[in-house]
Amino acid sequence: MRAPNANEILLQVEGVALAFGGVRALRDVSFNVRKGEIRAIIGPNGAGKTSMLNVVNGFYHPNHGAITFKGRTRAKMQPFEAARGGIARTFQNVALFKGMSALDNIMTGRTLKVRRGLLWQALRYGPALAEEIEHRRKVEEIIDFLEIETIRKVPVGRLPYGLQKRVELGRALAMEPDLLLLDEPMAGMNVEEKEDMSRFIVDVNNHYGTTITLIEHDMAVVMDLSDRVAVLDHGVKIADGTPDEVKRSQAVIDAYLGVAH
Amino acid sequence: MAGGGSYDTFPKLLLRNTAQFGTRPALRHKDLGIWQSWTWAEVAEIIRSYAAGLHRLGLRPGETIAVVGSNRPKLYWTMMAAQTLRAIPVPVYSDAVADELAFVLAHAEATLVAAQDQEQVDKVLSVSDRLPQLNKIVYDEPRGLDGYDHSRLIAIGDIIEDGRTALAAEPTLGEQIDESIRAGNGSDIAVILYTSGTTGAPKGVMLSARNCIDAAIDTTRFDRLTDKDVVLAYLPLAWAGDHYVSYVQGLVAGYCMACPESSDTIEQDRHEIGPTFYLAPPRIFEAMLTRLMVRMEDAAPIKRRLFSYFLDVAQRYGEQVLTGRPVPLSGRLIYALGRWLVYEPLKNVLGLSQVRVAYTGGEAIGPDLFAFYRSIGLNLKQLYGQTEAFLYVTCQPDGEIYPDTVGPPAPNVDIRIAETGEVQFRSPGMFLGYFKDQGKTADAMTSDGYVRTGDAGFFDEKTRHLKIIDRAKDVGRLADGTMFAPKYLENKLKFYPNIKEAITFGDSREFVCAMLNIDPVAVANWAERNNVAYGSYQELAGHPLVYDMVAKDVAAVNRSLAGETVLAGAQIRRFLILHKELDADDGELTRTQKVRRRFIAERYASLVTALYNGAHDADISTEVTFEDGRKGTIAARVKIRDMQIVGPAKSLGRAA
Amino acid sequence: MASIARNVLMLAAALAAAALSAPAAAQNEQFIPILSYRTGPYAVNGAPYANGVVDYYNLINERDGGINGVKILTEECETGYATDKGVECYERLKSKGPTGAAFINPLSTGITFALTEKTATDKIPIITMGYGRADSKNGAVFAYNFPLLGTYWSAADLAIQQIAKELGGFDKLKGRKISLLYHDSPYGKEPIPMLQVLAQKYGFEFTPIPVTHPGVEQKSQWLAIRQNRPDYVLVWGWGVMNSTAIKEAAAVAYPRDKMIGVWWSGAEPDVTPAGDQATGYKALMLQHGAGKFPVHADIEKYIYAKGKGSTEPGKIDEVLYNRGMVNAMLGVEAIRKAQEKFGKKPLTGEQVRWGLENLILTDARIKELGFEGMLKPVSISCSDHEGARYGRVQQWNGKAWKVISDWSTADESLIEPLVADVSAKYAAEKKIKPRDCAKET
Amino acid sequence: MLYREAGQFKATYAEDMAIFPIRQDRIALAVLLGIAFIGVPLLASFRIWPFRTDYLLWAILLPFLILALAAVGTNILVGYCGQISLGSGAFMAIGAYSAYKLATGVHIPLAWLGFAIAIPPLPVLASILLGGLMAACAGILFGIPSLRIKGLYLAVATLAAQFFFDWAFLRLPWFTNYAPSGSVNAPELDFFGMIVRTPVERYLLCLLFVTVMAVLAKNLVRGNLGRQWMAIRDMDIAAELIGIRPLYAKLTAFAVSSFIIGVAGALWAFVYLGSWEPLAFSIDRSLELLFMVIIGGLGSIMGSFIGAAFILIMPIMLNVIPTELGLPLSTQTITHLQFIIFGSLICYLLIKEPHGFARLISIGKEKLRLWPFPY
Amino acid sequence: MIALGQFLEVLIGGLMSGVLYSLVALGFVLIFKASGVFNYAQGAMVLLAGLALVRALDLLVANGLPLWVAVVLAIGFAAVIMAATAWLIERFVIGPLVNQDGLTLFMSTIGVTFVIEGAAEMIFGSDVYPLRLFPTDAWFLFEGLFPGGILVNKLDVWGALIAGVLVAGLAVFFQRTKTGRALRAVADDHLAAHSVGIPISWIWFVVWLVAGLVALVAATVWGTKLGVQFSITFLALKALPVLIIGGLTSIPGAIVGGLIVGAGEKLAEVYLGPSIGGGIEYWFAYVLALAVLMLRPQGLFGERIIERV
Repeated sequence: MRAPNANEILLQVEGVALAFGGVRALRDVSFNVRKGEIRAIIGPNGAGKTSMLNVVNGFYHPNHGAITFKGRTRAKMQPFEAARGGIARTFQNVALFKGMSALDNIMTGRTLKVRRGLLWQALRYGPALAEEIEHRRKVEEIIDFLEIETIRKVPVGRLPYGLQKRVELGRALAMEPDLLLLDEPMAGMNVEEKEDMSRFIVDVNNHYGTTITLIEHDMAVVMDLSDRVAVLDHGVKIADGTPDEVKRSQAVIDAYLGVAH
Repeated sequence: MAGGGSYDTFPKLLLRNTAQFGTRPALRHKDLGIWQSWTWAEVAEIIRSYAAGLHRLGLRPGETIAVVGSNRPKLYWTMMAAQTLRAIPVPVYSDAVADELAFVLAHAEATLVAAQDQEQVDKVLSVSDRLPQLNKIVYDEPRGLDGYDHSRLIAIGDIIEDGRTALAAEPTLGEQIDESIRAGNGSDIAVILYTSGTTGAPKGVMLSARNCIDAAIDTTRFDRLTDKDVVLAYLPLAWAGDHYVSYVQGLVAGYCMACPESSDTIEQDRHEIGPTFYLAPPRIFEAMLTRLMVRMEDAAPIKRRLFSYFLDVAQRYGEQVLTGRPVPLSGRLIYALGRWLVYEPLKNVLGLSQVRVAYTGGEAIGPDLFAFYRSIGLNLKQLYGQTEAFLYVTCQPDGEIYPDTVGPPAPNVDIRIAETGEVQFRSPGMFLGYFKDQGKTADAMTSDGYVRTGDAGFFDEKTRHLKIIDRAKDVGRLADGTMFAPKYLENKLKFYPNIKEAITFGDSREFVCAMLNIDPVAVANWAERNNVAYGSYQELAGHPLVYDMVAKDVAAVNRSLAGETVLAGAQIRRFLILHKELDADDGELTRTQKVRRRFIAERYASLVTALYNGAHDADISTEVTFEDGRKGTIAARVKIRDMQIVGPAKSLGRAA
Repeated sequence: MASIARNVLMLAAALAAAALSAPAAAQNEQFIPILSYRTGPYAVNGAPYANGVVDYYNLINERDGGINGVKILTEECETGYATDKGVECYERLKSKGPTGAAFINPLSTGITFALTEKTATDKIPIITMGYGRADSKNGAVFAYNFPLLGTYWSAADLAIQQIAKELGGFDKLKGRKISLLYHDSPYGKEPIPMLQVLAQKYGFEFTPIPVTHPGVEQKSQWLAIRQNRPDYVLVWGWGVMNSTAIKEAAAVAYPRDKMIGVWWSGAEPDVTPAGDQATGYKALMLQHGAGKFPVHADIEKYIYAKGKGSTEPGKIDEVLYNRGMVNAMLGVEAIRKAQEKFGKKPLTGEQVRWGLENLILTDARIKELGFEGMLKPVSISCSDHEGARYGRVQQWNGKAWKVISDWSTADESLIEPLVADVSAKYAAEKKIKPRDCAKET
Repeated sequence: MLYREAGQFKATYAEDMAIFPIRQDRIALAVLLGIAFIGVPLLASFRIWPFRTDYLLWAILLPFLILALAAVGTNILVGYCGQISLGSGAFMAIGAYSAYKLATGVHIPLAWLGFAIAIPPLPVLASILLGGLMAACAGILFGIPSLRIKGLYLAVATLAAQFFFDWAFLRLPWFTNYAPSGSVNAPELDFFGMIVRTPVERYLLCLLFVTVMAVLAKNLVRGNLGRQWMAIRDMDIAAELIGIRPLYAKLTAFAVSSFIIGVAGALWAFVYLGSWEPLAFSIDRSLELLFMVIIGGLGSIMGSFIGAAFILIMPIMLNVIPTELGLPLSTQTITHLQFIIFGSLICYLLIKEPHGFARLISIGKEKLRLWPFPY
Repeated sequence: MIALGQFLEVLIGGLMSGVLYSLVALGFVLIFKASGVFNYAQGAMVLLAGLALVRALDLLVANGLPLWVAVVLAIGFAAVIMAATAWLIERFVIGPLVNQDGLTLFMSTIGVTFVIEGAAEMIFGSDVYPLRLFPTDAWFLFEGLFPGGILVNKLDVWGALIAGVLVAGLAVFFQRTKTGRALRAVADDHLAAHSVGIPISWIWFVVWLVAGLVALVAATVWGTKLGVQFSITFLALKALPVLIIGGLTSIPGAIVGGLIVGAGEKLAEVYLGPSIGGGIEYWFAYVLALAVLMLRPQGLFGERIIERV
């Protein structure tokens, strides 16, 4: 189930440009993500990687260019429309809800799937309770999957960095997304934590068949995990292809080793 | 109370339980955040389908099926289903290294292996070339096994499903299963338990169904266990203790067995499930006490003063209150207050507040440790047993509890002391012999059918209770003839929270020396509080302040030894602290953390010579295996410390 | 440790002693609660009034040894002119003392509205001298309400009579413009219905101008007044609103002598802050004004000489102090009257109600009490709980209040129909069967 | 020390998600409800010690219950959804006046359309609940600015609602059925034939309302909507990115909170005061509710109750104690002392535990569960 | 046709009273700008300052000191009182609550309000004390042009002058002086400021002292207008909309906000009020503030709030 079928394009980014006042974060970037694939976006700091994710996610609206997701092209997309469409996201520096426990954080991921209205939830009886239990059960599977049973009831503010990243991944998975955007999931982790996180990413791709778009600096991880890699530098796409092709391309080496532009 | 009689095999017992306690919970397992539970009726149906599935896989009566993994419902069901087909389940330690696993599987000629998860499956596959007769591997958790070739790898869940559909489809299969249950009789081999003997390769102890059930009936009646009781199954699957308490006694008494969520949530799960019957080796009680003391160190001063005050009260009145002996009214009141303020909350946090009967066995327990738990109201009793006796040889009845004895002979057990001081017994639960190893069986049995325990002991005149001194072969004599029981000394040393493990030398030597292992948790906590800087375990072990602290403990042991006429002479003259923790992976300990004395003596020979030639420090370099299997060497210079001898060193210990 | 234990024991003993001693002594005492406000925005007017009440009760105890020998026991509770605090104080004090509260004097129209229903059920009369529900004059419906000496409807009529007198006759009112600057609360809105009736009757143009609580900010109202140029401005304020009104009038140069305040907007704390700008400001008098009268001599002799006064000796001749004394006196006389019927012992609220309803003070009795010159005869009856509706007008000359008009009385013919109509509506709403006053003794 | 949790395992998700999963807590709750529903009425009807006079009922228990309900409503908006609101007083007023109008019959003369809407007087229960609904609509209306405005700026924006409705009920006589003095009387409290009049009946009525609505609020807060609110409170960008519509979340918070406050307002007017004027629902009421929520503990239903108790009872205590002890203090100094002590208590509590009583209690409970161990 | 004279008069009256509100609003802005605390106790501080001033003044005048000397001494005494209050607040309330969130700090200032109100009235008495520091009569300008002339109250003019001087002074203080810069640093991030070596507790003491002095100035003007009494604390409520329109963090914003609110309120009351029942001044300022916030969520001059993910 692992081999990404070549033809079906899940996400198509066409000529996207984004500028904040004078700063031109993205200049005419185009790339696609195939269904079931692990797609990496790499590049030196300030290359526009996170801005790219924010555009896909509807958080920033591009100045021009369009995004086609599952066949529908939308220039301006609200973040919660993206979420409803099936795009989930983790953040560079963890964006968890500090006032809630790990379990509640992941349960908020289920919010789109909840059918019962306000009155039913107030009664919390019969079908409303049944639905809540069903969501709880799905979340428990994710907790079991990410092996975070012991910290289920701990407020996230108290968790160490590595576990917070895992809870955030759990929240994204709880949305049962078609496309999962991971913004540097391994930043600030030690070797063992990185191994665990890579294992989870691979398992997510195999087990749930979720397409993953990954931003990461650790070259070993990127080359090992991803099927195809896109390289951004100063808002421009300078390379795109399989890990090996990208490794050899001179442009990438210059960008990383710092040849003067 | 379920009697034995015509139910002479486990599958028959299962049918009886379904009839008698159909709706009572048979098994609980903490999974996905809550305790999933199955009644006896549901378990019986699952076992029936599972047996049908296994039958279709080609499991034939008499064949052996190995079970590798921690306490999971599906693995226990594997054993029951195998016994339904009159096959023989062979549980193996889940933390066994690949070679050990390979030896046992080959020796037991297992045709099928039930593995818990990807880790165990990988281990089996890595040695599958040495196992010609192995044809299928079944597994419980599918996690990560998607990519494997599924020709020889089947999920247990699928087997049960396949069996269920097959049973529905062909009624004949159902009759075959029933027929095989009826055919089963007491003399079938119910299970083979591989002991991890301290010496030599593991031996497969064969236990017949009738022996197991008769022994279990005696012990359930002895402790009045009913179907209302609950047991937490947390000890290694392959250990006789867990198999007896969780599996066999569960079937006989009909009580519920609870499996924890994972190996590192045991304490939390015990707190949640609140077992009523509890068995644990002394090492677990010891660790619990150390952690308890360390946690109390950090409590607020008032709480600490309150805690120590009531512990003293417990020491004065605890024992009498527990055994119902007369206690002065003021004592009873203070103890009652203590119970509300300290003892009940203590047991509550440890998850022991509902325990009606608790046993400790497998190793000698320090008298102070034993007294501590009884004083806070835990009905802890000692038992002495071996895999060959399917656990119970002696067990203390509720009324008569002494810290230094292991109790009178268990019901229907006949014990005698050989002239060498070795304890020999005949019991309903005794084993049939070692699997495929007549030679060893002969060695272990006497001509008139008694089993040789290999432990030295004697019956105490007053209490008629058996007292174990030490391993028969380890009991030695000092050069000047005084008796030297290494185990006894080591237990006294280990009682102190800072000392985790101790090995004493003295057989045919002038004086006694000891090699100690400090307890990383307790000493690290001490270091932190006294802001003693240290980089690694090795540095901490060698630290002069640590030596001073341990020296104080050793001196205390010497003082207590001076008081005992028999062993006064065997006080510790010199000791050193080992630079690394003794570890089962390096073969220095058995799987149940017992010291492999001879192996250590050879490995640290240079240190032993240094102890006896008066040197003040010695160099040592040992080979170590890391967690992921890679090997490496550690070198260190270990210091030696001299102690003075205490009191009237007039040693009387001539003869036993 | 020992010392701390000793202190705790001593404190406990003191507490027990205090708790025990209080009720024992109160066996032969008539309990009268005092609801007052000495803090918050209305303290400036509340405090002098409360001092008058407290001093008069002390006088009765010191001079006469109580009412016919029954000493008065009082307890003060701070309401801060807030309705819910007022209700809480009422609930706390209503059943204290051997026979509970003799009567309640909340000194706030808001609290009066809240307590009207409660006092009826608890059978404790509520005296609202010069304020309260104007329609509660009709004793048939409001058995337990007593707006003695004047309601706001009487005050409105008296004010218009004064204007007419100044303009030279009622007919001169036609076409004139009279504005009412009122505190936007039940107290301030009470006179509006009466003024509308009068405006219709005499044909003058009446414009009400509301000022929101607490009345600190009135610039826009006075700018409107300056544009509107009304002939007269009636001031119905309380607390800081009065002094601010006078100051703002000075700021827009509106003639102070064209301003007439109700008897609650005519006391020293209202005019002193404006200093000499307040000269010429007129205000109605609830019969009495400032100044010393024979009773003051007793106050100085029996109270201040012994240092038991609740304020400085120089302040006992102020308007609100005197009004406090008058209110206390009416209460005491009502109890004395009730004692004639029910005996000289602590009386319940219901018995005091009878005393109030049959209270008659002749000129001679007033002289005897030392209040002559302050009050005219009062006679309360079942149908008329007001008892008298006289009033005079006084003017501030920069240093003191000068009486500038003689006695006049409110025109009942205009007030009666309004009282009947509004009290009937209340009776219907609350399902109260009006008493038949004629039949009762 | 009091907890014996060993053996209390959870076999179903419903058990695990219960409001009080631990048996000892359930026992404590049962005792509390027993005292509230049975104890107090019994003691009061037989005039036993604390209820010799009905002062305790009228002046403390009744206002406590109603203000606690209003505090729960405020806590939903301020504590759970993070939208600071100083308009709770106005929403109480809307609840009270619309209930009053509905109970006495509504007549809206739409002259320019040529006809008038006339609603006959409704039963008291219906008018209280519909009053709450009207407050909810007003809440939604004044919740719209919260989409753009955040934090303390929003607090002042809600002040606009407070002062506007204060003014409306004061100035527009239609609301008070043209009562001459602007003060209105509560209609007869006729619940399905039973007339509520005595303090005990009023107490039980309020207790019923408070219990039912507190449970509903607790369910909402534990459920999906509650999590959405908390998500918006903690990090609204992240909430939006996981599919929570900020408009829906914030406005439901305003609506639910205003409904509860509206019902509390209707009860305050009908059951406690009897007859009232807009000053009863002034800015001081809004501030008082905000104090209760902050002192009690933001984001905790139980905290709201404790906050209400503290803010209501402390000043009364500070008043009653000096007089009980017979200390020779004039009421003036007592009131000043009360201000000073009350203010310094608030500061001390906030320093001791910025998250209010609820956090203090949960820490205490945690210590008891782990007794004698520190962690 | 609305009389132009009346319109001008109402406008000027409104502007003037608006400026007087901004005097109080300045105190709020100061403390929020330097410590992120929304200080509800500013109204109570005005009362405290007023009471200290007027009682000291009355005492000194009673002992026969010439007026000008008494005024200076009284102002000195009041300033000392405000300094002591500032120290106490910083030491016992703001200090211990150093990194709590805005709402908890806001709540603690409400606690402080209660303490100040209780203490002030207990020490200095809860009566009305007239204060005569400024002439309170009015000029009548352009009597020729408009019937009855345009009334301008002298007190308001004095108030406007003082406000202007104050704003200029504070602006200079914040921009130029060392402590001013330190204040702005602490406002942005007190942790960073701490690490740079700025003595946080001293800075906060200075902030609360300056706010106290601003309160004293406001007390002199408002004391003369209303007489020093408890009701002055209600000014805080009147100052809130001024604060919001101007923006919580800008000093000049407070003045502009004051002008807008003052003029808006008075014009609405005089022209719009009578048609819909009068007394709309009460809520008009807040609705105005709401409208401004809808346009610019952080007030006209407040810093834009930027959120990054």
